[in-house]
Amino acid sequence: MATKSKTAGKGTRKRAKDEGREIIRVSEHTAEIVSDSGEGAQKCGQIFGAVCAKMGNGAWTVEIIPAEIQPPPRSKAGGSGNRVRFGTERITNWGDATNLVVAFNEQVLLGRHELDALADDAIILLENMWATHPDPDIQQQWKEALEALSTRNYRIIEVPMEEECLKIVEDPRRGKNMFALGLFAFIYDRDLELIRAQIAHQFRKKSEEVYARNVLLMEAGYAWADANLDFRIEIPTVKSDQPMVVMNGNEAIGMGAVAAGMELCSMYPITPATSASHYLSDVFDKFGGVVHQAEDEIAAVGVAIGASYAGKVAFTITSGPGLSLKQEFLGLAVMVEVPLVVVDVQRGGPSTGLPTKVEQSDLLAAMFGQHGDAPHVVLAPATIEECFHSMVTARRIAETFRTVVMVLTDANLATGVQPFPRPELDPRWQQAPVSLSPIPEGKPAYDWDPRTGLSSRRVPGQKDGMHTATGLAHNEWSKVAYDPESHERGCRMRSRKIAVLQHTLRAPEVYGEESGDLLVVGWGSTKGAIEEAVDRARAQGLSVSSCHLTFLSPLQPGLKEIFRRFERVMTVEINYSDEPHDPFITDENRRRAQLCLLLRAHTLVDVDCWSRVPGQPLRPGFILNAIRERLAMGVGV
Amino acid sequence: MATKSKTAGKGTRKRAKDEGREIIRVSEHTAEIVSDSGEGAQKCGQIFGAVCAKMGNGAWTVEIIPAEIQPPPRSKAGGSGNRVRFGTERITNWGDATNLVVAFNEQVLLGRHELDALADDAIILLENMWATHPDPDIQQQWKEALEALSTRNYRIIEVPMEEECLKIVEDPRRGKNMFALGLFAFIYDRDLELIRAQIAHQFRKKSEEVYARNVLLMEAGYAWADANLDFRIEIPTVKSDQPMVVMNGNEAIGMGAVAAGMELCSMYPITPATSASHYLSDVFDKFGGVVHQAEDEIAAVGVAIGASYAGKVAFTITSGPGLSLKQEFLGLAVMVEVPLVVVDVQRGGPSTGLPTKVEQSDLLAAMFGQHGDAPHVVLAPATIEECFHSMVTARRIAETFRTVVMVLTDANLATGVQPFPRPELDPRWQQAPVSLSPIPEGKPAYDWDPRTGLSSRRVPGQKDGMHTATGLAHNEWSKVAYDPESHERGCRMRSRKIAVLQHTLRAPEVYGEESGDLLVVGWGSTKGAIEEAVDRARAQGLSVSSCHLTFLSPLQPGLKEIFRRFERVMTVEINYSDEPHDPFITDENRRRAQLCLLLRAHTLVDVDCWSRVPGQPLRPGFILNAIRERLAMGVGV
Amino acid sequence: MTHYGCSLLSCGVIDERTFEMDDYQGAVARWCPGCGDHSILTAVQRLLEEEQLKPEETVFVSGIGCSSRFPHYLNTYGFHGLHGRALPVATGVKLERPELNVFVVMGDGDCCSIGAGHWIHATRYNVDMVALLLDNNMYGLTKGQTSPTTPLHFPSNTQPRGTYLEALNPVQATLGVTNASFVAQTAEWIPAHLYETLKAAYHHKGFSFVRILQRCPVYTASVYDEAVRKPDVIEMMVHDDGIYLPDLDQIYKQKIVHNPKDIDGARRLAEVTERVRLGVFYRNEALPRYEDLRRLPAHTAEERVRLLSEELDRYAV
Amino acid sequence: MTHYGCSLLSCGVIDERTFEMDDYQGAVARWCPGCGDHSILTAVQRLLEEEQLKPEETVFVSGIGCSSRFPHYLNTYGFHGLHGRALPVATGVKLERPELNVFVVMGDGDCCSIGAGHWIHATRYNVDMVALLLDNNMYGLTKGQTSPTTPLHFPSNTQPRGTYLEALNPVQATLGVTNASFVAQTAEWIPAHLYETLKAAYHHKGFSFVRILQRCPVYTASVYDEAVRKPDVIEMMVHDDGIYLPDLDQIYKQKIVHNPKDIDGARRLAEVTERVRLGVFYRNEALPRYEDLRRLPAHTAEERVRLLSEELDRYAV
Ligand SMILES: Cc1ncc(C[n+]2csc(CCOP(=O)(O)OP(=O)(O)O)c2C)c(N)n1
Ligand SMILES: Cc1ncc(C[n+]2csc(CCOP(=O)(O)OP(=O)(O)O)c2C)c(N)n1
Ligand code: SF4
Ligand code: SF4
Ligand SMILES: [Mg+2]
Ligand SMILES: [Mg+2]
Repeated sequence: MATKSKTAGKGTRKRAKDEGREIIRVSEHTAEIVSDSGEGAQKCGQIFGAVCAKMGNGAWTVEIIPAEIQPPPRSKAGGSGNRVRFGTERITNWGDATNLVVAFNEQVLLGRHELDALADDAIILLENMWATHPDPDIQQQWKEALEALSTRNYRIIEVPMEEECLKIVEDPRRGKNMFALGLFAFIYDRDLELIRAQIAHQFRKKSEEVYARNVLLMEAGYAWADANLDFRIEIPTVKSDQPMVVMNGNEAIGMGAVAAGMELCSMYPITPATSASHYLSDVFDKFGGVVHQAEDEIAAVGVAIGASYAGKVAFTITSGPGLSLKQEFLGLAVMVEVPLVVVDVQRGGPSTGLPTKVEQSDLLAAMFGQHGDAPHVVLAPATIEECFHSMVTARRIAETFRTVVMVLTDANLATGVQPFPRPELDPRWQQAPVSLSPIPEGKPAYDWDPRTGLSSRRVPGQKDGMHTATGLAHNEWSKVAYDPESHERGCRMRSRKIAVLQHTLRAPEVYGEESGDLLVVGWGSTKGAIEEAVDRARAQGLSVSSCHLTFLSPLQPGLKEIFRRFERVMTVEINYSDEPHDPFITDENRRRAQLCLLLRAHTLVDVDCWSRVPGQPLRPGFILNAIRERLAMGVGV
Repeated sequence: MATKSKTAGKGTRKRAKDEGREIIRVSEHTAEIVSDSGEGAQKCGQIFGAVCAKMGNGAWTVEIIPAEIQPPPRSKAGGSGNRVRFGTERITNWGDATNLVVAFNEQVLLGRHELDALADDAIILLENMWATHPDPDIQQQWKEALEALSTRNYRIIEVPMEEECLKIVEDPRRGKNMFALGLFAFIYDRDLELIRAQIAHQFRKKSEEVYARNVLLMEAGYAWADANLDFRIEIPTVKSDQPMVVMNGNEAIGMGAVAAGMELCSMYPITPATSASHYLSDVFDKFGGVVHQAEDEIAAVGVAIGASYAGKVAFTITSGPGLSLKQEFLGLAVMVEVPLVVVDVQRGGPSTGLPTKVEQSDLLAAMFGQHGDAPHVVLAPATIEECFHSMVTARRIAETFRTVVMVLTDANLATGVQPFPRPELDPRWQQAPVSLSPIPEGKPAYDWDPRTGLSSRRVPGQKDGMHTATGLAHNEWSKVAYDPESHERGCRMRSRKIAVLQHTLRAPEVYGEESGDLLVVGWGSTKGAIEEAVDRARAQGLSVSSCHLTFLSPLQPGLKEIFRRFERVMTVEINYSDEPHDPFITDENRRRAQLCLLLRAHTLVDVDCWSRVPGQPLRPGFILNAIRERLAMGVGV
Repeated sequence: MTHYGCSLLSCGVIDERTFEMDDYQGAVARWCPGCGDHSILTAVQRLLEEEQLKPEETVFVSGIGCSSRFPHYLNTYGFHGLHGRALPVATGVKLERPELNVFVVMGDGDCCSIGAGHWIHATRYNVDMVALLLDNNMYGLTKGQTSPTTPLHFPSNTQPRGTYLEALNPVQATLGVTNASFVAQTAEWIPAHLYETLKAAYHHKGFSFVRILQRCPVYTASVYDEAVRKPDVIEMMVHDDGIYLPDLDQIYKQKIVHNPKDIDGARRLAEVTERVRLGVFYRNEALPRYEDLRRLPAHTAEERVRLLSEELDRYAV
Repeated sequence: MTHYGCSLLSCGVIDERTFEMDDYQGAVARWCPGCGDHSILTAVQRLLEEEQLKPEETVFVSGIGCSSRFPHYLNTYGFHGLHGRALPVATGVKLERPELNVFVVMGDGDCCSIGAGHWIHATRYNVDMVALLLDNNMYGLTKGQTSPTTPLHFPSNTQPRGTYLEALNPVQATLGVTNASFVAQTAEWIPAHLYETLKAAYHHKGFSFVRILQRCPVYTASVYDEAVRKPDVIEMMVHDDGIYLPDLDQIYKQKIVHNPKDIDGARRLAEVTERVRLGVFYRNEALPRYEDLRRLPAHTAEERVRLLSEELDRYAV
């Protein structure tokens, strides 16, 4: 993409007030800001991303998160900030590399460079106070860093941010970010009114004075850029003809929970799930909803199950370690057929792993982590929009099928920001799940339809409905029953529901041609990157399509049918798999990616996988390489 | 078998003192005793089983466990006792049906009848006090029961047990069991000296007087039988030429733990795992070992991990619900590469399920239950003898590969009693896992061999070995490292070890011909029943073989190769699978048995499954039916 | 029992049903003969009848253990969940349906061992429910393993040469937790006292923790033996604001006046001595209840949609 | 530091090494500037040096949280495990290797919320180790959620309109647990008191629970503000058998004499007032330690094989 934007932009000029200034006109660009943590780069990026979206650009914002609680200043591992990829069309993923970066010191920049985050021809706006810093060590570091950076084709523009900000505030550590925002505003010709409104929103809990100062700083950045830069970058905006909203995936989960009529979010803090409950904590009581922070994850799911048993709409939200702790209770919910929605915002594992970073490695634990046979539903939204709607779907399935529905998102969706069509809300989503009408005589607690396994829900308060729900094997009266028939029937009824749900699902759509040399299969947050890779591959004449699965349990129908139409099938996932050519790895002992394993068992097709666990979203370019490699064409791009 | 034994026995006579008495001479027989719980039937069965084994019979004892804590007396669901299958040859499973039963009342007998536990021509020795009981309801129940029983070909012999026992003791509830033992002793012509010795062992914690009374009762039973029965049953015994021991699977696990040099068993009580720790609690301190009963399962595994980190040999033991709770810590152990042995004595699930009953439904939870990618080893002993040896193997693998080894047994192995060759003990199994020698300079905490992923262990006390083990992503120095390379390397090294282990494994043996129409694949406690079913099928001319897997993770090599040699492959398991012809079930949405799923993914062979969750071991006859069905021959036997 | 009137919780029609003991009877209790749980069940049924609690508006939540079979033996709603996890489930029920009567039944392993964390926190939340600890000093259902309340040196199957630790004192531990609002101790073999204690617990607005000394003839027959045989071992804590049953004076002569408002006194009395103290250690009606603190006005679906629409406006492009 | 002598634990050669502060320095501490954890780290390093603990025979076990990064910043053995689960791991270490010096570092969420059950039981086991609760009244690492010790009405990201519950009192809760043998409270901003408390904890034979009031300038800056600024808010509990630092008399004028043997007094003093009380609430050296109760003679491999062979005889056919 970098190359593409460059060629598209180079040499194009715009008239009017930009006389003499190079106007780089591109259909998309990736801009980022990176600073020490605590310098507010995240806020700048968030505002910038929102403004781009509001102006009518497609956009995808990802957070740049430092690896440590309090990384030392000016350290390569300490970079914090945001990366905003935006363009004229819809943007579905973070892309490959940054085209323009504002960096507050050369070390965090170096960190990004070493991570290979920057395009070869990236434009860099770099705070230059360090070059002349009184500390000779720092001067030396600056020199060495610039030397290291010179191995690439970057265009480095030094910016006296500190100096400029000092004209307005005493402590530029708390202002430089707005100055940088001004730089972006000028470079990308953003709507200043919108920016001011967004600053107001961002600091809505702060004083008027804070707002005014931040606007001043932003304007100073704008002015500096106007006076000093010989280029601007133009990315045409297209106002969407439908109303759009912009938010991150955790906000979408939270809002989706409200839209789905949820009444209780029972949770225990864990990154990267927590921010969804932060969001809900802020707004939920307006809707009569409660966020209950329990003493631990086990209690969190227990409280949700209690509430659901009592007839309310409850969910719990967590990440990997919390999922492990909840397994016993999840099995119970399946066993007593209490509807329950569980959101797992996946992060890097195993164990505490990479708490802030993306991974898709909880799939098998979500599916199989409960002892015994505990059939339930697992689904995975692929976009931020789907995060919202998945909560509505999850509730509906949980209640209709009286079972557990797990919604798997990940750190990429959780923190990524993207505009999407404003959801149309439906009051029916809000309906109370059950009435308190009396139970007719002779109706068992589980009035299983022997064909479908479905039964009607019953909650305390319903006259003549008294019974004791139990996690022990039980018969339809919910009486403990250890005889073979009762247990086998219970198992059968609980499992049958999954088959019935499967019959209501549609085959997934194939993205691209319906047949070909290679089908890439994915799930969850990788959709945008995979489809972009497929587009590029097809543009290169490769016969590649993709197919993205929303339901993981049950799997959607027709997969084998689809797979058969392709020479090869390969999953692309962010979880670990052995590389086929590594020492000791054979086709027989290779540990494959998680969806890959499921699909092999399900279809008996020799599904291959390409998976990585970098703690970052996958780049479309890398997926493209993998596609080429699998098509035995060597590595391209 | 029932039919066979009958024909074999009928009409055969033995001379000597049994003049005039029918001697039924058979190669094997299944005898059981069933009573209300609290009447000591279990003790009787245990003694009888042990005596059979000691006399040189092959034997397999299973417990008959009532479904409730305190079932009401004389209830069909309340039967408690033991079933002993024994014969001239080795006995590997509980068989199909009981040939001779001693029942303390007609209701528990009726329960067994309704469970289809008795052979059509079973001989029944039934306490007859109820026929004339003062309570007319009871008389009525007796009549109805005998009527129900008359639908089968049983031979019912009424025995005045109460009356006879009253001659010796005041409360026959505490003595009838020994009287029954005397009945068995006479019928099967058991060695009375051995019986007396076994009674002494059983009551070793009680007084001499208790022993004497019990012997008297036993002798009374013997005498009654001698005076009143017109038959005896002869099952030739063959003294083994190698020394044998007899015990149940949980004792074997406990003794195996001692043999393996374990120093700590850290546990929380849970059926059916607890009796292993009861056994260890009794003996472990003789060996310097400690059973630590922790406050919960999480603490139990945490203490074991702490001890192992500190250089000791520790294991934890649990059943399904406990496994679910331990998942988070298991992932940590994998991540920090602390050796750990985990025994899961499986029971019926999901949730609290069937606490006392057999199931093999924790396989997938054991394999995949930890969030993130946590590669580790899973193995499953198939016999009681293997329970013993698996602990030695598990320790060795855990330490060599610095990983978690799960040993999956089940309630069938745990409580089943079987003689097996006395293990030859090896002092090397007892060796301390690590020395406290200083760590050479420059040696990282994880000195991973980049090819194998193996590294050397390090424990507190080793000079210059200081480092902090962490569940966060880390580099070889055990420093927290969130960069893509470190994390990917960590994942790779942990996974590679599994591939390396796989290279050391042998392909499983095929039982029967190396190729044919059907291969039955099993794991764990079903081995004996499967092989017996295969033997019978082959005897009927069917081209069937079987293959039993000890390692589930990694799977042993050569499976695909083996499967290819058979027309069909089918697993037989005690966990839930959808029946192919049930409503809504299609080949696509069918939820298959757990090993079946793994094997399909692993081999891409269309492995089928026949699985049941009756809470009981599988009967060879039913497996045989399934085999015939799969071979499209309809149901036989 | 006769069924009249309307069963909906809030339809305004007067419910004229009256309930008798039998109306609360569920399945036949399957505890061992002589098990103290039987008398607790009876006392609870008496309470339900006396208070005329509607079976459909009453929920018994339990964990796993002999004692946790309790709900099955009642004809109310019941939730027989996971070992150690009764309290979170009950909290969820009451938090969202404060109009229900919630009782929790736990064993000593259930509550004090695997459930200890929830016990501490449920005490803190002070949700209005009655929490019964059926303390037989042993793991009953799993057939005799040491529990936190097993007396020192008492043998079990996991500690056959006797336990290693002094028994945990559940009353003292509860009294140590901020927000503890009702803590009492009673014994199942003194039905009158048991009943009065349950009644006081039920009437307390908040989390009422009652430790019930419970005999298990199978595994811990000897533990409460002396206390059962020798009434002088028992010291009744009496107070007008607590429990005082003059009828018992004849048998239980050891008495001490203790005002349940006095927390220091409560903690002193809770210390273990040769005496077994029964009565209310502590009661504080003034402490807020979590479900009240979290109560919010209800909204119609339409209101919620409107509010959410406003919320979406904030995120509009 | 110079390396002399033999490093094996028991080889009898005299170890002539002397250790300086630097010898205990691990990775550079990465807490926020002004974070109270820094001073705790310093005090701990001072203790290690003062006591000349061998780095290789010292193990720091922690959970997950800002505070739980502690072991990484020391040059001893460390185990940075799971959130809430430090105590079981430490118990495993000490139970099997009683010769090691074991320290546990926990946050308030870690210890009092998710780890509450283990906390209660570790107190009961009374394994000889030092357990530090670094109490910043908040979840730090996860960026500001309510913890059990968050003051009432103090806002957090999960309870933005203030917490609902009175803060849990970790000292009182610990004092409620049978076998509690050492309970103290100190503040990281009074280094001398912090140090003395750590030292007393280290020298206590048993489970030494120390709650350290710890400032978190990021999330709870205001909580200890008053106590830091106004020394009169602090009341020093002094005793010859506890902690008494005459040097501090000038600043901390509020004093109360409290004998750490007095459990009733300890519980009274532990009640929350406007005063923040520092010092040793309770100490009892007489309570048995679990690892001692479980200590057994060692056996050679051959002995074990012989004994097992005898055991097999019992099962011989
Ligand atoms: C997670 C889990 N761990 C362990 C068990 C096994 N278990 C069932 S009941 C019980 C203890 C019972 O003791 P207690 O709580 O005192 O109740 P009691 O039976 O004595 O009434 C245990 C350990 C279980 N069911 N689930
Ligand atoms: C099982 C599990 N649940 C939740 C988390 C997320 N988490 C990490 S640290 C933490 C709390 C930190 O607070 P505290 O224990 O008070 O320590 P502090 O950071 O304040 O020092 C939480 C909830 C986790 N890592 N693991
Ligand atoms: S084992 Fe004990 S507690 Fe359980 S039912 Fe029997 S007597 Fe009661
Ligand atoms: S967030 Fe608070 S507790 Fe954590 S390091 Fe920063 S100041 Fe310390
Ligand atoms: Mg108990
Ligand atoms: Mg904290």
